[in-house]
Amino acid sequence: MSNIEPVSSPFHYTRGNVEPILHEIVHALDRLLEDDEPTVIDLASLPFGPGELDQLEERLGVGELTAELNALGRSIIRETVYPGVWWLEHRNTECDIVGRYIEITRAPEILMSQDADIGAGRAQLGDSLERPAPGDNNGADNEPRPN
Amino acid sequence: MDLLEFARGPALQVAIYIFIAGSLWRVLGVLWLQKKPDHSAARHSGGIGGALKVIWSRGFTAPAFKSRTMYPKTLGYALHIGLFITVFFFIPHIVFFKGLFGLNWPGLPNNVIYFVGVVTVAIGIAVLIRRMTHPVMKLISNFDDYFSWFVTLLPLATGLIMPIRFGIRYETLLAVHILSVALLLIWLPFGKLAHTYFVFISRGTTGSILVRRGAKT
Amino acid sequence: MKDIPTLGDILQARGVSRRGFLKYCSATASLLALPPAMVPQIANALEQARRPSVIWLSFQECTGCTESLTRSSSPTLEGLIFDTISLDYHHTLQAAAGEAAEAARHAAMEENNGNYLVLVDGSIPLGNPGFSTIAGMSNYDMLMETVEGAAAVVAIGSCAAFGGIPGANPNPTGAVSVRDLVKDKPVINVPGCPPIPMVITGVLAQYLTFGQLPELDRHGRPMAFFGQTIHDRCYRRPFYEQGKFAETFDDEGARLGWCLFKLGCKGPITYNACATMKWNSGTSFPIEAGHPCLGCSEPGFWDKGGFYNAVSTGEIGSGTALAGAAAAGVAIGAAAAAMSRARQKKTIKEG
Amino acid sequence: MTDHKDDTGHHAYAEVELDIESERLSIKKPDVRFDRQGDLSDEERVTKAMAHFAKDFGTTAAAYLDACVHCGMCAEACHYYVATGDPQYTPIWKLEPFKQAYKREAGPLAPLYRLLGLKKKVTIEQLEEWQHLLYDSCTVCGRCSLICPMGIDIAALVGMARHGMFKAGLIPHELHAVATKAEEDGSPLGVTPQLFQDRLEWMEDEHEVDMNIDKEQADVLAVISSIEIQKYPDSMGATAKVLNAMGENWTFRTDGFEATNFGLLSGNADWQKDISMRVIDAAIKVGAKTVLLPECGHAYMALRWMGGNMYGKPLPFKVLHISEYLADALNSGKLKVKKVEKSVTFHDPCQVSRRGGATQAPRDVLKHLCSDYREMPGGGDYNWCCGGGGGVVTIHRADELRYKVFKLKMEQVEATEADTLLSSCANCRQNFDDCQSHYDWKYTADSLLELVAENLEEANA
Repeated sequence: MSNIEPVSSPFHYTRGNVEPILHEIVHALDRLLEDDEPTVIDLASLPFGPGELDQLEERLGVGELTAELNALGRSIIRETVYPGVWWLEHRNTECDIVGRYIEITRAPEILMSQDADIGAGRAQLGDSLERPAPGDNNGADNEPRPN
Repeated sequence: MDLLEFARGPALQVAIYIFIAGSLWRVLGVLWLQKKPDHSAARHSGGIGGALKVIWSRGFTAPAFKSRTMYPKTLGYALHIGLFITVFFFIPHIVFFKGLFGLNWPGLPNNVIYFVGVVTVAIGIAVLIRRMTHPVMKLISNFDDYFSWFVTLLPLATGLIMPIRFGIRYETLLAVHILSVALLLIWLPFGKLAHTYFVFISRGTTGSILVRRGAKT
Repeated sequence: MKDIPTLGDILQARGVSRRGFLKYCSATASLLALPPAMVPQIANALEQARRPSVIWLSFQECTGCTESLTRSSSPTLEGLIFDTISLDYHHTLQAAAGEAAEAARHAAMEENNGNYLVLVDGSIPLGNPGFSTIAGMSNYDMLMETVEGAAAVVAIGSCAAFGGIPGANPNPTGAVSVRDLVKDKPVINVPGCPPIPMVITGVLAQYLTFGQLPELDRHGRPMAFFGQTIHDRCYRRPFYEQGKFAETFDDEGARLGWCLFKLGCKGPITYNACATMKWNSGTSFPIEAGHPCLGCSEPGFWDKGGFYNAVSTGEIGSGTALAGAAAAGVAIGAAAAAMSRARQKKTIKEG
Repeated sequence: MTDHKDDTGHHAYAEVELDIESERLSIKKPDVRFDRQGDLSDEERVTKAMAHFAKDFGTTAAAYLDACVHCGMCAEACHYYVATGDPQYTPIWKLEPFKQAYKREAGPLAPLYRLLGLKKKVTIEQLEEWQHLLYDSCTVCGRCSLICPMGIDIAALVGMARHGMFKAGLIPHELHAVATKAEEDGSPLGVTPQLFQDRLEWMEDEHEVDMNIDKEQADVLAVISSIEIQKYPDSMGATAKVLNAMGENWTFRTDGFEATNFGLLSGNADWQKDISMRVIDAAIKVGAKTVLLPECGHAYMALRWMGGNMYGKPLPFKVLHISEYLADALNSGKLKVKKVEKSVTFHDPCQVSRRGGATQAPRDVLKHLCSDYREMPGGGDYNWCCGGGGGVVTIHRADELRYKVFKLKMEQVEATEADTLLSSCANCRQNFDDCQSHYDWKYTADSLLELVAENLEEANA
């Protein structure tokens, strides 16, 4: 068993899904520029061979903007080196991946503050203004708190 | 038991039994008929050597006949070669034969097989058209000819549908394909497809008689 | 029913933001293989959804299906139990035991009469009621009693769906599937040995989301997860088309990750989502690990010849039968020849 | 068949009038044709046909009949189909009733066919219709046997099928008449032993050669065909010249001279045997080591390849066609010839060359005899038949068809642009003569033997 050697990724034999997805992204960028139409590619719906997803991620690279979302687990929303092409990775509270997407859009919807949250936040901020001045309570109460 | 299990289990088995029994029946029913000795003085030794000579040589067209038989001969050869390639060089088939006989040999890429298969079907259609339109063929053809054509082309057609699918499930298509092969096996000993072996018996008979005479074979 | 909170209420109560909810919805869309464009609709539906009461019955089984379920990441088992469903009865997971447990089952059945879901793992022995009992009750009786007031039944795993390993030849317990017994309720089969965890939760999520039964294939499996073969979605498919096959488990082809068709892969005739959803939180699936698909989500998978026999192989039959066929052929051939010779003699004489 | 004379109805031909003046020898064109012989009922005819078909249903015929794939290729080899384009002349189609009878009566699947009624009984109408196909339009030349991808010897099957046809009394009028004469008188063309002797003596004078008539003992028994005796008597002189030049101890016997075998051509196996036995008995009587066959195609088939089977055991002598004898003599240097100065082409008699295996012999002879030998395109083993073999030349109603197919032969000969056309078959030659006069054609088929005899180098004698 000692002479088992690691084998380099065999997938240079097949192009797999990396190239087709990159082509798809180019077309999606065209649609975004011409018709203002965003595209979402759900990577879970595509069959990937070992290492292919990493290859894809590597090819797209890391761009100017990376955002981290903390809601029901951590999420990464990252613009790739190609502006308008976003890499989204959602994890659950156990840190398991629950979804991977490539979004071709000016800004992913999930980055936008949602009306419901804005309303709730506004109400909270309003509440806090109606309350006695700070200093009467301990600092923890001053933190914005979701209802 | 689903259709696929039926196809590759009992259906195939029964087909193979019928094929074996029918083939022996047909061949022995011929070989065990009366034989008359030949008392003429041989010019050459005929026998097995003569039989083998004609079994081999009749695979080629004599120059004298080439111009008049070019089209049907080309079709005939192409059909047989096409069938040979698709039957024996498609890898799932090789796996099938390996399962039956334990022999293994290299195959061809699927796309090559699909291409050859489509060409073979086209040739099969050309063969049928010739049979239905050429005055000689029309006159001498009977049910056996048409049914044998159908039974031969059916596995090819059902096999070629498999990569296309037409929304039908793979296992259903595979089952239908295997059933079509079973039909071929069952029919083979009872119709003209028995030329699979009678070609050797007939050519061999002529070879042993005519080579003995030193006559042209 | 009116006191059952909607999923929206629950999440809100747990302080989940709208963003978190949207993330949950896109994960659900992904799980159900629905296009991302449907996320708003899913969000809408999920907000209104009320979690159903679920009774999980375990019969002749190995608990592998439950084990699988506990590996679900979207939603997690906890998320599932606390948010998505109300799991009112499950041998392995419930805290209650003995009569209390049975009482919980009866209570759930009464409270949610006509609306609860019954999940079953394991096959039901018909051979002898004593082969498998729970609280002194035979599996058959418990199943029939429980499904009486159910909205639908979900058969989890190949045993419940098709009889599975207990039902394999020679089937000593007379094991049958849920569908063999439950005729008057919708039965959804979620086969697999075990099923992909996300497929189990996915089926529940779909029921929760849309409140209706999914589209099923001819084996009662949800099309969303069992609509395509492993072969069709396999990343090794190009090797199949090129004619590159691993011949053994340790040859060059195996190392290079070539197609496992020749090694008995049942991918072409197996309908499941392994190739895309994968296992262990999306890490890989058997073919990716270098082993052919066993076809565990197909009816009778245990009895379909050897796991390492290629799909295209057939059965030639026994040597005895072949010899018998040959002998019959020789006999008929001899008889035909003899008959012809006799007939010849007769005709010659008559002529 | 001991009662053949009864069921062949030879009484109908008591007054057969031979025509030995025209280009081709047969009986005079009958005013009323009798193509049904004897007074058998239809049912009896079918029974007879089946019985005599059945005699031939052995492994050989079975292997052939079970192998046919209906590819139609044989049509392309048949001069009748090629010349007319009429599909009924497809060789395997000519065997349809024979094949049908085989499949129903004797094939391995026959019990199944009878049980399920899949192959019908052969009918009298079929047999009558097929008379034209089995006799008028088949010279048994065997070209089709060479094209068949399954290697079926179709010509051999036609020979078998004729057996049943004869016994059913369903053969062409003329063929029946001459065959009957051959059986009863010893010659199809009325050559009696006395006539034969007269002719020999005439040639003895004409060619100043010793004819060795009726020697008691001889190493070589020379036989001759009635066609030559009546139409080409010079070949008798040529035979004598060559044998004398070779210093052979040889003879012509008036009790066993007829080389032709109309039993074979007409399909009467019993007569075929009777006719062959006359020569075999004569050869044995004189203690011949060799029987020398004349320039006659089917004589070679009849004695060389079928003689032993008629005799029931191997013949106690060698059988040689005259061209084989000449080739041996010239190749060994025992016989020397002067070279002729004209270009020559050679028409192979099917039964000697293609079917008999002696294709090389005439070419060896011609190598010594002429310096400008021209092979016909597709000549030799794949040669077009002259169209007169297999008894066809005797059948008047087949004349038009025979002339039509002869055109193929004409093209083949003309393509050589040779001065002289030779053959080594008297039957081919008479057909050439007849067609020559029909088409007013420039070529006459001359005798290879006679040309050799004319050019013998005397010094060697």
